[in-house]
Amino acid sequence: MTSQSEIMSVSNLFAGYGETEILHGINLNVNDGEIVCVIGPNGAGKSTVLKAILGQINIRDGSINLADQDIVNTPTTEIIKKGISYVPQTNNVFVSLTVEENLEMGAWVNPEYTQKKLREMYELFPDLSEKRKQPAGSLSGGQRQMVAMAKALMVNAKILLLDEPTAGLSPKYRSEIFSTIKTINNNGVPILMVEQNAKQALGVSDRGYILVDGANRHTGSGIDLINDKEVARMFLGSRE
Amino acid sequence: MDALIGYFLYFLSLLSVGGIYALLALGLNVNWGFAGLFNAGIAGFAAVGAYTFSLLTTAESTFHYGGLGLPVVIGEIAAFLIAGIIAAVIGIICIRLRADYLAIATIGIAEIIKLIFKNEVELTNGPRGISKIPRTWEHFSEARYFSSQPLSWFGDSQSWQAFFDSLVNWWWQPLFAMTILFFVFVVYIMLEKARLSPWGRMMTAIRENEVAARAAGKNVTKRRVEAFIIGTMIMGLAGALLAQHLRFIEPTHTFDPSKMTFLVWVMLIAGGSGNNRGAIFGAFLIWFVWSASELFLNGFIDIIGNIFNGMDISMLKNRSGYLRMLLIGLVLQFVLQKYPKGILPERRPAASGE
Amino acid sequence: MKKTILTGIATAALAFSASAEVKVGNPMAVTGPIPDLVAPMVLAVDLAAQHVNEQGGLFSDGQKYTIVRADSGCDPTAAVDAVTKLVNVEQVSAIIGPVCSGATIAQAQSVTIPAGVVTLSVSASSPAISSLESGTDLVFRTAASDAFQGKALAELAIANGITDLAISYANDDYNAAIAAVFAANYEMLGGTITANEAHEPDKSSYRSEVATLGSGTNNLALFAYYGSSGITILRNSLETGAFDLFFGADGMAAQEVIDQIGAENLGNAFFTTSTSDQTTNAFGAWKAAAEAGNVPAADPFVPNSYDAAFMMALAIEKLGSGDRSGIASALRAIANGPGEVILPGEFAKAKSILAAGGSIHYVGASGPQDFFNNGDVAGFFSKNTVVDGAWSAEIIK
Amino acid sequence: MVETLRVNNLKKTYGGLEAVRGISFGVEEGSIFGLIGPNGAGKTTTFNIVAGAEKPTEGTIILNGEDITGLSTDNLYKIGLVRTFQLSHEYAKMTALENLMVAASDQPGEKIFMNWFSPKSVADREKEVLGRALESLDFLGLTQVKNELAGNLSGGQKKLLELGRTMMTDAKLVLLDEPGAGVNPTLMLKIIEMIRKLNQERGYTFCIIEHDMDLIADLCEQVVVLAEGKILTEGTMDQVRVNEKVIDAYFGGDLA
Amino acid sequence: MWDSFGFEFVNYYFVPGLVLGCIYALGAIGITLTFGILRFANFAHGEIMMTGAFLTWTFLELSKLIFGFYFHPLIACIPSIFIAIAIALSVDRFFYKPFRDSPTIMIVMASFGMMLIIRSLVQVIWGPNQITFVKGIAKPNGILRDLSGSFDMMLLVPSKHVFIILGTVIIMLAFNYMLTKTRIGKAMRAVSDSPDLAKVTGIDVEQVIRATWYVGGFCAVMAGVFMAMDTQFIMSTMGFRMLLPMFAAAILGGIGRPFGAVLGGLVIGFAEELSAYPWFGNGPLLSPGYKSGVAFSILVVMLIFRPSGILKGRVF
Repeated sequence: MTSQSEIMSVSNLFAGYGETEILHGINLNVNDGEIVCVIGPNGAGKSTVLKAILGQINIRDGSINLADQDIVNTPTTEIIKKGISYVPQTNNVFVSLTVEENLEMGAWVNPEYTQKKLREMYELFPDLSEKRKQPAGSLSGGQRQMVAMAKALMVNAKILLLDEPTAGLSPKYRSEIFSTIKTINNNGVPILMVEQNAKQALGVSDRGYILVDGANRHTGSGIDLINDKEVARMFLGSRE
Repeated sequence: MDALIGYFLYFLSLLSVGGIYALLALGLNVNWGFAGLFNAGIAGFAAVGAYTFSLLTTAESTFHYGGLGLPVVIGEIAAFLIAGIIAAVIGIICIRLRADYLAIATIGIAEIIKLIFKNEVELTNGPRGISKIPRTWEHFSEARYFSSQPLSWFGDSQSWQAFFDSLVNWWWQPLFAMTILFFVFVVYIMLEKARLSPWGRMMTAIRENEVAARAAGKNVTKRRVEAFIIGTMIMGLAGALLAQHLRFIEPTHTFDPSKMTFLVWVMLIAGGSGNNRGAIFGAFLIWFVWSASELFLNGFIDIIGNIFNGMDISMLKNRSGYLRMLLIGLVLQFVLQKYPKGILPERRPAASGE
Repeated sequence: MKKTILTGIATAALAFSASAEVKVGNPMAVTGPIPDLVAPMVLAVDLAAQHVNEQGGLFSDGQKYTIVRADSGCDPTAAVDAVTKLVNVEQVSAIIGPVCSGATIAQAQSVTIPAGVVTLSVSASSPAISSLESGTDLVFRTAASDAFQGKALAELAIANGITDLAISYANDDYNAAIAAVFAANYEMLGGTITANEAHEPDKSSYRSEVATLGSGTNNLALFAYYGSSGITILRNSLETGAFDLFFGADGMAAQEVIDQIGAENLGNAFFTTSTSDQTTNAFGAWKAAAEAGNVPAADPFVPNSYDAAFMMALAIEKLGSGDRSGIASALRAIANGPGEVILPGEFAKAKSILAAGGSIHYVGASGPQDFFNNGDVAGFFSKNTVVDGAWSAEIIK
Repeated sequence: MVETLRVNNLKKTYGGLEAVRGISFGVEEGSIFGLIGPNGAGKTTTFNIVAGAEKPTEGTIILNGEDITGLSTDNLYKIGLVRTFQLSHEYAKMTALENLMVAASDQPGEKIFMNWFSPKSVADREKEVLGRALESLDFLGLTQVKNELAGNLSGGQKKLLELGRTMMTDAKLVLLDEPGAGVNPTLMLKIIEMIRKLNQERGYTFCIIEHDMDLIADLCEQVVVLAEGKILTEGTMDQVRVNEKVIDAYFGGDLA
Repeated sequence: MWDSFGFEFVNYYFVPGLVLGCIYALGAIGITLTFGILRFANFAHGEIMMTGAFLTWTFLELSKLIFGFYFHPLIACIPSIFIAIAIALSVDRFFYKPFRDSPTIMIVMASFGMMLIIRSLVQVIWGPNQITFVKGIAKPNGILRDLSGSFDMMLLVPSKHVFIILGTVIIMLAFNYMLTKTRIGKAMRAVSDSPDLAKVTGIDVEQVIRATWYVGGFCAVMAGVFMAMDTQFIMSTMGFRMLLPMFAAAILGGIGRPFGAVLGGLVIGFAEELSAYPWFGNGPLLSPGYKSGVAFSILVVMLIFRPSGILKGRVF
C-alpha cells in the first residue's frame, strides 16, 4: 500500500440482464496497490459487478470511473485498452491455442511490448515457460488459472479483475493461486477479485466488500471482516 | 363477365395453393414454433405425402407401382400416416441434433427421399412422374368414379354424365378450394387447441428451459419426436393436396427445396413462428406476393420500357422470374429486420388463474 | 424526366386497355433448369407474333396478336400457377405450351383441360402426353413424341454400323423417357447395350461415370440437356478417352456444344433433332426469316416454337375470333389440309386466302405438322453433324 | 426407521479425475437431511447423480427399496424424486402460475390426442392442477404475482417458485440444491419455514445441499460432510460443528 | 484402346476425386470459419463462390477485349477476389450484423434470404444461361505423362487439374501459416474457441469477423474459379449445387476446424467419385443416379454417430 490514490470507483450502480435488474446500487472503490475482495452468497451479484465494469451488461444508473474517467457505455475492447484486465471464472483460456499464443492474445490491445511482457510472464510463472508450446486445453486447472492470469497481465493493466480465481481448485492450488495474486499485487497491480473462499480471500485482501442481494452489506479491511462476528456467522459458518 | 369469373377463379386458385402452403407452414410451426426443431426437409416430407396419395388413388397404370384406385379420402389419410411413420424413423435418429445441424441433416434426408423417388423407376415412374391424379370433387366427373359405388346408387352413368355436362366447367373449383380451406381450418383448430392445452404449455416449457422441464418429469426427447411427427404429418397431408391440385407430380421440380422448403420458412418467419394464425397469414401473404408479383412485374417492366423509350426490355422480361426471387429475398430481409418476431408474434395464452 | 415518366405510364395504360387484340398465353421455362435451351425458343415465338402483326394482324380489322409470356419454370407448381393466371386473369384464347413435359402435363390436367383451353406445346416430347386426355381434343404439340425419335435414333445407330454401345441419360423426364424408348428399339434391332445408367444432372464431374460405362465399348448414346450435364459428359469422355463416338437426341445439338467443346473434337458425334427436311421450301423460308430476325434457326425446338405460335395465329384467323372453344378444330383445319400450302412467315398470304373463303395447309419449319387424333405430330428427324464449326442437318425420315 | 434413500459406494470419475470416491449414506423417511462440504468436495456431483442428471461410474442408489441408479430425471420425477436448482430454472416467458402448472404430473392434457378426443378428462384434471397451483402459490405467498411472467420476478420470488414446483406432485423425496443461495436473511427465514412446514404437514423427505450453515443447522437432523470426494464425518449438526477435521476442511487452510 | 490404360483407377477415379475434394475443401473452409466464428450455417456461401466465378469470367472477357488475349483464370480472378470480399463484407454489415445478438435462426434465415438475393441478382445481370469459361478439351499434361511414363506408369492428368491441386495445396499452406503464425490468424482461432473470452481479452471481435470474411471470401472465389476451370463453364446454380456437399465436408471434418474441412472435402469428393467404381463385378457400385446422395448419406450418418466430426470440432 504505497499511496491511497483511487484507481477505480463504482458508485450507485444499477445494472442487470435484459429486463431483470440484479445490482441495486453498488458502491465500491479500489485504490492504488490494493487487493480488494468482493464476497457474498451465490446470486448476490458479485460476478455481475465485474461484468458491469467490463461493459458487458446493461447499466441503468450509476457511474464507473477508471482513473477519474467515466467508462460507462464504453465498448469492452475500449475498456480493456484503458487498462482493465479481466480473468473470468471458467472458460478463461483459449483451449486450442498454445500457452504462448494465449499470452499473445492477451497482448492484443497493445502488442508492441509483447516480447518484453512474455519474458516477464515467464519469469513470474516459470511453470508456463516450460509449457509454452502446449495447447492450453491440455493443462491442469491450476496451470490454466496461471495462464489466464498471465494472459490478463500481458497488457499494462491499471487494475486486474479476477472472478473466483480459485473456484474448483484443490486446496494445494488454491494457496498457490492466492500467493501468486499477492505476488502480482506486490509488482504494483491493484486487484479486484470476487471470491467464494471468503476466509482465504479476505486473508490476502486489503479490503473487502460483502454483497447480498445486489447491494452492499458490509465493508471493511480484510482482517476486520474476518473477525466480524456477523460476517463470520453469515459466510464463514459460526463457530463459537 | 368472363373477366370477373376469371378473377374469381384465379382468386380461388390463390386460396387453394395458399391453403396448401398454410398447411405446410402450420406443420412447420409445430416443428419450429412449438418445439424449436429446425426442420429444413419440408419438400421431402411433402413429397412423401404426395407420392403416397398418388400411388394409392390413381387408376391402374403400367408406368408405376400401385394405381390402386382407392378413394381420395383414404389416400389423404395414408399420406398423413406414412409421412408420420417416416418422420418417426428420422426423428428418433436425428432429434438430438440441434439447430443448424438438424437443418442440414433434414435437407440431406429430403434430398435422399427425392433421389429415391427419382431412381426407383419401377415404383414411381422416376423423373417422368405420375399423372392423372384424382382431384377432390372434380374426379367425380370421371366415368370410373360415377359408374362405381356409391355414386352409381344415385343414377346410371348416362344421367351422371349428363349432370356433369350440364354444370359449368369450373363447378368443382370453389368446392376444391373450400375443401383445402376446410383442412386448414380443422388443422388450425386442432393445433390451437393443442397449443392452449397442457400439451402446449409443456412444449413451451421444454423450449424455454429443457433442464427444468426434464426435472419436472417431462420426457423431452419423446416430446420432441412427437412434435416432429405431428408437424411432418401435416406436411404429408399438404403434399397429398398439392398432388391433387397439380394432378401430376414428379420428383425433381415439384419438390424443389428453394421453392418449397425455403418459401415455407419465409412464410412462417414472416407470419410469426409459434403463432398458428401467423403461420396461416404468412403463407397466404407470401403466396399472394409470389403469385401476383408476376402480373405486376410484367406491367412494371412495360412501364419502365415506356419511360426509357427504346430501352430493350425483353431481357428484363425474360428474367422477370429472377426478379421475383429477388423480391422474395428482399421481403424476407425486410421482415427479419423490421418484425424479428414475425408480423403476428407469438403470444402465450392469458393466465387462467381466476 | 417527370414528363417522360407520365407519358410512359400513360402509354402503358393505353396499351393495357387496348381491346383490339387477341391474347395467347405463352408459359415458357425462362427460369429453371434449362433457361439456355428456352431463350432462343422464346425468340422464335416472338418472331412468329412479329410476322403476324407486320402482315396485317388478325382479322379484317387487323387486331394485334399478343403473346402473354409467363414463367413456367419447368416446374409443375409454377406452371400451374402461371397458366391459371393466363387463363383466368389474362383471359387468353389458348396456350402455346410450356417447355417441359412435366409442366405441360400438370398444367393441362390441372388447368387447361378443365377450363376447355387448347394447349399447343412447343417441345414437350414425353410419350405420356399422347394419352393425356380422353375425348377432349385440347392438347396438341408441334414436337414429335420421343416414341418416334427414340426409334429413329435406334435405326440410325444400327444403320451406321454401331452394334454395341453404352447409354448414359440424365435423370429427368425428357431424357429418361427418350432413353427408355431408344434402349428398347435398339435391342429389338439387334444392338448390344453394354451398360445403361442414369446420371444425376448438374454435377461438376462425370469422370467416374464415363470411366465405368466405357469399360465395355467406345460408343456412347448420350441423352442429356447440354446445359445441365451433356457438355460435361462429352468433355469428360474426351478427356479420359473413355468414348470416341457419341450420339444422342435433341438436348445436345446446340451451337453452345460446339462453342464449348470445339468443332475439332466433335468429328465423331451426331445428334438427331426433331426438325424438318432442311432441303424443303418450308425450311428455307424459315431459315431466311429466322436469320433476318436473329433467331438461331436450327437449335433444338426453335422451329417447333415458331410453328406453334404461327399456327395458333392461323387457327385464330381461320376461326375469325379468339373464342376458346373453336380453336381445336380450326387448328386441325389449317394444319391437316387440304388447302393451299402456307410456309413459315406467309401470314398475309394465308390471310387473304382465308378471307376469300379458301382453305390452307400449313407446312411448318419443323415439318408438315399434320396432327394425329391424339394431337401429336409425326415429326421429321435430322442427323446433325459438325461441319465447318456449325451443326449441319441431314434428313433421315 | 425406514430409509427413503440409500446411496451405496458411489463413485464418479471424469477422465481420470475422481470427483466422488465411494460415498454411502442413507436418508430416513420424513427427515430433513443435509449434505455439506467445501467447494469441490463432490456435493454437487453426488447430488446430480442422485437426481439423475449424471450417471455414476460405480455404486447404486436405492429409493424406497427400488434400485434407481441411472434412471433419467424425468423418470425419477414420475416415481417421486423431485429436485430444485441452485440457480432458479424458471420458464421465463411463462407466468408464475403456469410455471407451477407445468410441473404437475399425470396430466392427460399433455398427451396431445387427449385434448382433441377427451377434452373432459383434460379439463377435469386441469381444474385440479389449477387448484393445486393456486394453493401452492398461496402457501408460498406468491398469489399476488401469479400472472406475472416468471422472468420478471425477483430472485427471491423465483427461489420460492422453485420450491413451489416441488409441491405440484406427491414427492417421496425432494432434493434441494442450495435453497439459501443468494437469498436475504428475511427470505431465508421464510424458506426455512416453508421447508419445515412441508416436512411436517405433508411429510416430505428432504435432502439439502447447502453452503449456509444456519439453514442446515436449523433444519437438518442428520448431516453428512463431504471433502475431497469422501465422507469426512456424519452426525448431527452440533456434532459436526465441533469436529476439527471439518473445521479444517471446510473453513479453508492456512491464511495466506 | 481402353485396355491401354493401366493406370485407370488413378486417372479416372482417384485424381477426379482429389480435384473435386480440393474444390469442396476450399469451399468448406469458409463455411467452417463462419460456423466457428459467427456461429451460424451460412447458406449464402455457395453464392459468393458462384459470384466469384462470374466476376472472373467477366475479367477474362475484359482482358480479351482490352489486351487481345485471354489471361489465365488464376490472374483474372485477382480483382474478383476483392469484389467478392467487398460483397461478403457489405452483406455482413447490412444483413448479418443486426442479428449478432439474436437467436441463431434469425441470421440463418437472413443468409437464406441472401442466397436468394445474390443468386437472382446474378441471374438478372449475367442471365441464367450457362457461360463458357474455357473452351475446348483439356488434354493430359505432357510433362506429367512423360515423367510417369518413364516409371512405367501412365498419369493422364490435364494441366487444369495440376493447377487446381497445386493451387489448393498452396492455399492450404498459406492458410496454415496464417492461422498459426499471424496475429489475426491466432485471433481467429481464439474467437472460434470462445467469443466471450475473446471479447474480454480485448480482441477486436469485429475485426476478426472481417478477417473471416476476407479468408472465407478468398477461399470461396478460389473454389469457384477452380470449379469453373474444371467444368469449363459457369452457371448461376453452381453455388447452390455445391453448398450441401460443402456443408457435409465442414461437418464431417469437425465444425470450426479448417483442416477438418479440408479432410472432409477430400473424403466427400472421393466418396462421390468412387461410388461409381465397379468395386464388385462390372457395374458401378451405386447407380450414378444416386451420386449426389452419397454426400448427404455420409453427412447424415456422421451427424448421428459422430457429430463432432473427424477432428472433434464443436458440437452445439
